[in-house]
Amino acid sequence: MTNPNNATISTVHHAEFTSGHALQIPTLRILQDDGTLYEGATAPELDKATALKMYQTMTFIRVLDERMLGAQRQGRISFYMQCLGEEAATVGSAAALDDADMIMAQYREQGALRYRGFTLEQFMNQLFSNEKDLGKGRQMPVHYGSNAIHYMTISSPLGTQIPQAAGYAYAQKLRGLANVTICYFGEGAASEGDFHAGLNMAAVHKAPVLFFCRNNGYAISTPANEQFKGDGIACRGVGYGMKTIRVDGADILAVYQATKMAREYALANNEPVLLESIAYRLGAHSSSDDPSGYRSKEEEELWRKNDPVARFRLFLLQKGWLDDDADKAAIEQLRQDILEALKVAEKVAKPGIEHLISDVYAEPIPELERQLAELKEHIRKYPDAYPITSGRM
Amino acid sequence: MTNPNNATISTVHHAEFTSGHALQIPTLRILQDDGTLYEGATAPELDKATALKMYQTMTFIRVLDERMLGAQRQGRISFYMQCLGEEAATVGSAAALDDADMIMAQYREQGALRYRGFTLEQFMNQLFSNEKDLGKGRQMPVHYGSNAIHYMTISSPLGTQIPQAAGYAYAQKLRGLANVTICYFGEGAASEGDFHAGLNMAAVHKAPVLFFCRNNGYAISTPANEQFKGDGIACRGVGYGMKTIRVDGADILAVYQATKMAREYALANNEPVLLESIAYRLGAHSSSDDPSGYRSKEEEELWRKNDPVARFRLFLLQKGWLDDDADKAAIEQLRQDILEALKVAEKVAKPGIEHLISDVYAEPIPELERQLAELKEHIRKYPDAYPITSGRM
Amino acid sequence: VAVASSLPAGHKALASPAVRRLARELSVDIHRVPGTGPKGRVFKNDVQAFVSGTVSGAVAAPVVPV
Amino acid sequence: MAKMNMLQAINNALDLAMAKDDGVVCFGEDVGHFGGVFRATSKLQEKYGKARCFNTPLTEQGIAGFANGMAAQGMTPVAEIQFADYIFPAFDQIVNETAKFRYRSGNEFNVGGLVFRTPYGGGIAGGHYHSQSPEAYFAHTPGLKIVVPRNPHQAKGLLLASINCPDPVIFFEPKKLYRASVGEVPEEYYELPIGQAEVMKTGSQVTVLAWGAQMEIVEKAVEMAEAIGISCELIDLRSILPWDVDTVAESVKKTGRLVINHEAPLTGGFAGEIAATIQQRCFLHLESPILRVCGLDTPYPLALEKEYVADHLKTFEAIKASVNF
Amino acid sequence: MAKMNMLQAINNALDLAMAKDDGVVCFGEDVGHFGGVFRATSKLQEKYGKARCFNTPLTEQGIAGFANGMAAQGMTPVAEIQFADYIFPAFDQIVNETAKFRYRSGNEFNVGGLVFRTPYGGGIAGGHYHSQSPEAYFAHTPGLKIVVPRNPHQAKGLLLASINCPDPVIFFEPKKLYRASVGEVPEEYYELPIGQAEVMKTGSQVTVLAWGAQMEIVEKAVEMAEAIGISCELIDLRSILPWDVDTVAESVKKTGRLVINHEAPLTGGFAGEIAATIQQRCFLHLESPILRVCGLDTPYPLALEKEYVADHLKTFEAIKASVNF
Ligand SMILES: Cc1ncc(C[n+]2csc(CCOP(=O)(O)OP(=O)(O)O)c2C)c(N)n1
Ligand SMILES: Cc1ncc(C[n+]2csc(CCOP(=O)(O)OP(=O)(O)O)c2C)c(N)n1
Ligand SMILES: [Mg+2]
Ligand SMILES: [Mg+2]
Ligand SMILES: [Mg+2]
Repeated sequence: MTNPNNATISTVHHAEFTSGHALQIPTLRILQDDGTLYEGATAPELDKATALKMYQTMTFIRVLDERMLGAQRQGRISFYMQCLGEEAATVGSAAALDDADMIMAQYREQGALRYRGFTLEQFMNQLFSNEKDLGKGRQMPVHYGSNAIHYMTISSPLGTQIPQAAGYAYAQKLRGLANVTICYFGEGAASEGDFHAGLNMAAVHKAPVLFFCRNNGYAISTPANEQFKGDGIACRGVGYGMKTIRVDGADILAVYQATKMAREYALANNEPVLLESIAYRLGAHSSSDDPSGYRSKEEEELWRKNDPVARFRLFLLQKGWLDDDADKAAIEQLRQDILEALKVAEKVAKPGIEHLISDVYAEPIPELERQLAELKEHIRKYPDAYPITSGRM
Repeated sequence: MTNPNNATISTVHHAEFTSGHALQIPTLRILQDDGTLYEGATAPELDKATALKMYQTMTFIRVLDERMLGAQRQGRISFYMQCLGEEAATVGSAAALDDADMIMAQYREQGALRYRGFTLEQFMNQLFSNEKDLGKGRQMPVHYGSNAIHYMTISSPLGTQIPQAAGYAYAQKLRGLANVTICYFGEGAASEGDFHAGLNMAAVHKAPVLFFCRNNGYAISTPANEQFKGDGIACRGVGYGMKTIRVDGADILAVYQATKMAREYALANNEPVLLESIAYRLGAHSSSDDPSGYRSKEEEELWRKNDPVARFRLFLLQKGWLDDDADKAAIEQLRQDILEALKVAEKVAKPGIEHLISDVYAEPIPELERQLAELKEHIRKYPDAYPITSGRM
Repeated sequence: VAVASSLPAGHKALASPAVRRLARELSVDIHRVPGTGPKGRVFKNDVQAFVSGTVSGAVAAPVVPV
Repeated sequence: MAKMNMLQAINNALDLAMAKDDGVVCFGEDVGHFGGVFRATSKLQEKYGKARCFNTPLTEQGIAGFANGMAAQGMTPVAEIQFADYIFPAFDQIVNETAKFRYRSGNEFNVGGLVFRTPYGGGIAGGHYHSQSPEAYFAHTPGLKIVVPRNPHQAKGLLLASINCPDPVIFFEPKKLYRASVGEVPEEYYELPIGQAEVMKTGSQVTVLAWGAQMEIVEKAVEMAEAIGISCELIDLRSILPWDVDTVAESVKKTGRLVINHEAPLTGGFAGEIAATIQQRCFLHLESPILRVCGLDTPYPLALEKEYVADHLKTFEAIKASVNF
Repeated sequence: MAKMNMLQAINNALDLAMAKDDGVVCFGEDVGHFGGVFRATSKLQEKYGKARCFNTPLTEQGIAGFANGMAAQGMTPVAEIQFADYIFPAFDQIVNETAKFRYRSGNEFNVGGLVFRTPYGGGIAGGHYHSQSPEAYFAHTPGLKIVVPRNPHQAKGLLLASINCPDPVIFFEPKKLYRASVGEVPEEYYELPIGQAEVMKTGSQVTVLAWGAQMEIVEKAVEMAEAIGISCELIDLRSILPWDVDTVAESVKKTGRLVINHEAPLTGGFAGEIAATIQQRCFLHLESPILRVCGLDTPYPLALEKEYVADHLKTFEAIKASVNF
């Protein structure tokens, strides 16, 4: 490509379309449903400790999701989102990273967050938006974030983190850090203009980002075939001149392998890589959603068999790295722990009234000080109407 | 593609990237610089009248551009944009359309506009934003538009017409019209989020749009290789599952042929097609720009040889459809006509003061009526300060 | 009732626009009206009192129409 | 007449509009088969087909651009933005394109048929990305009309008028009231006027002005004020752009006082425009400063929503302060 | 001291900021080698390398998103939006992301280092897509700071303060003055305060308030008013968010009158916010209604720009009307 148009210069003299499906990208699969490897596949190098950490992270999330969806049903938290069916995608990719790599997630990546070490208490404090929440109780449940573990606080507007990841990774490169940024998003969010902007800018400015698309078949009720007409999301990589790989997102070994390879490449070459995880959003979109309005139980059942946790469990059992009984006991213990932590967190006070105006700016501007003073005066007049704050002023 | 993820289901067991340049799209070329066809190429069917209309449109634009840039230099108009080097791209594509197909252009497509029959007077009235301008003198020079000839009024914000074209074409389809929409944009504008949105929506909703990207190597000073890293713009078609074709944009036969084929396909299948024209923006970006600050004279000289008008002229001469002397005389006449028309248009009055508030809404809202009345009163107080309107109120 | 004297020229009244309107209607220069409110705020009563002559010098200052 | 909640009234309006005119097309994220995440477009795909009621890809700028294009062709797109908080990616298409389409072309083209429907506002524990009231962001944009209904009856009549309007309209739906607000709604087609405020209750001492979901709240405050002997005139603005200056000014000329309430943050909110205009129009009638009761100048909070919002108590206090000034 | 025009002052500020701190990075469309279409970033790529001063692809939402990401990492991006008219595709990234970054994370992350520079305003025969003054669109957004300089000296000091500010700043540059405004500018590093208005001239009868390119225009009007014996106090607001209520209120308490001028259309413009606040703060001091002299409620026109704009004559008339009310 040496012409100013930055395009191929080969010539044809007969008009013919390039097909919209000229490029078909295969899916990397390593681990089978029964816990054995595909013929011809080799497992990535993975020591026992890491493998177990990956597994335990998956089960943690599985149990947490189950419990917290229950808590939502009981009215104890206002909202919840599971990652059922996509545990391998988020845990497997996170495990392939360095702890100081930045994670910019969409909202369904609690697997990556937990892998980084977000504690049960931290989960609970966020979910109950209490005063111990790192985010000061400002966002809806599941909008986690932690500077200490390099997990960017979730922002609900979809796709916005994609160009941000390009900028973040570019800054990492400029700083001379040996770290990449991973940016997760759904196949729905990949329709946003920010997707286009982010991938293109990362490619042009050579930013070491791993764009990790979780194609899980649905964006709320919208099926992927009403979301795009191309071959998944992976086929877009070529549009940005970007190396791309597609993996079975329910196969933690494939995800781990691909992400590791992508990270190495990105870091060595200061280039972004596009990864597409093919999995299925087994649960509802969120606690506010009921999928029976838009997809069949049969479809769900079919995919329920494709369980990423069960698959990896079988692998570990066969390898002798996991003990069946001990695992079952650990999961039971986890259930207890979560229940305990939940009971503690829901009793922790809400953030103080000063946090209504803090963090809008580095320091409150005068108008905000004025508004807070006025508000406090008002609350003093009607203490009963503002029970959460009136007692603590 | 039968899985819910709407993606290829073939499998590999060994991790390997798909290259960012896995897809390389060749360029359709039919007409050589010397006016003969490439070996193995066949000229599209084109009757003499059409061929001459195409040629005359190109020369018209060439002369108009030259004259009006001059007029801008003399301070007679405030701004101008040439399409030097891209006449074949815009004229060749317009010639392949039906007169009732909608044209949604960026701003450098005066070739298509003229081909549709925009008159010299109409050009001039717009350029002088006088009261005869169809656009009521509201936009900068070159922001043409005409409902009668199905040429959507230009909007300066880049890329905005791309999703609009998808919607327009979708409406054409719903209305049962046998027409398509053609949407022109630069390789620079193709970086906007609206590009992504527009192409994806057109593909998903099966709208008969021809997305015609004029890749001319530059977006103002930004060269294409700082604009994207993929293989031109054409390689993005596969990302949208869209048929795509790349043409030599200085070769009017190739452009005509490709557009004709694309139009037929789009109409027959209710599908969008992506076309990429590879040419070179021979002039400055606009009258406000001086390219010597960002590219070499040598590069420009190299491309100046690649003249789309000269090339087609030779073809027509060789075919015996054009008479050298008559053509030269016609061009001389055109110069005169333009000068005359310019002199007329610059003397036409500016739009009346009522047009300050008309067309903001279908009918002026009360607040606008109030503001206009107040303004008129003010002007009556200071007639000398508002000479354009005070005498005509 | 103590009779206050009208305020010197150059003093600026504290008054709501509605009170200012009343003063205008009664051809009173509001700035000369002593106010009984906090910080000397002029109320409608003050304007009326001013006009009804309970304030010395009140009638001395008719406002000339402009 | 039938009892409907606001969603049913909106759904009914869309149904009537689609039945009446082939050119009316509804789309947006999850709007098709599923009927929208709030179910405002429920059953419309079933009834009018996939071509006229459909899901779009997840791109608000695309939705708005697509709508602009359809409307330019002469159709009547009714596009849904799933939450008003997510209308900002479409800001350029709306503010630079929709609003200027007719003007810039000298009326060669227009997008007059277009309606953007979008649920706005707080009170649903949604935090700052599911609670915003962005009407003021658009109110600075000549070429747009902006409408906010307060109940099902208003919603239906105003939505039908918006769809029938020759200018593009942003129709903000108070999502807090979607199911909570229930009322009698005529089953047949009817329109309510755009650009006209409604005096809901006359009074003599203070004018209280709001719109949308806040109407319920200010009504409560007005009740409290009346109970202690303050006579209030209550106005629902209904249209933000154009807004009904005459009705408000007439009221304030009578009462001499004005309290404006809105959900959005104070600074730059639309109450500022109203206060600025009314202090000029009614200057000599003002007995006390125009007061604004609004959200704080922060993003919409999650944990302390009660404290943040422009509630009935704050409004009641403002009414008292206005009258006792 | 050196004579500089506004572009030179801005270029000089960027140069000093980049020299002082490695973390300062300038980018935007055509910003690199070419130095920007107005040449504000001239020579910076040469001096600091392509990594710290570069062209971006043509995507404002991408530029803003990229800037957010860099700033979140701790760097100090100074991103240029080529024309303020083209800032709207970045609206979501700015209003939903930049502005809420610190708040939503409970201060775990912030984009405090970020500056968006963008040329705004009319008077250059640019029509409605090269003349807009969109400050009010952003002023409704807690979390942002908004600054508008009136001359080269102010531009340099305010830009350096913006770059050094721990909050994200939108820096609107009056492009009409880029080359037209020339003045003495200190060559060394200095900052001027954000959030503080400047009283440029004291007076007793009426306060006249504006910002940016309008300062020249209102100065002219003030001269005319003084010539007929009206004593004016002239204030440059300088910061739109936060704005300096105290300075303005103090002035209006003294003069009893206020005339506000801005380029943007009247309805929903920032003058509304100022008038609303000041009528409340200074209620009992007001001798006449606060007047707003603004653009008409239409897109910025091309052909009849003179008639449209908030010029010195309209301002002069408003000053007279204010004093003679
Ligand atoms: C800009 C924006 N538009 C709309 C929404 C509402 N919304 C939240 S999640 C969602 C679907 C996302 O689907 P996808 O990206 O595929 O992620 P998944 O939920 O499948 O993990 C939508 C439409 C939003 N949060 N942001
Ligand atoms: C949204 C937007 N951003 C920036 C601009 C300023 N601008 C006008 S033309 C141009 C370059 C366009 O390049 P390209 O799309 O390649 O078209 P070409 O000029 O080469 O025909 C730019 C940046 C604009 N008009 N709109
Ligand atoms: Mg999904
Ligand atoms: Mg456009
Ligand atoms: Mg170009």
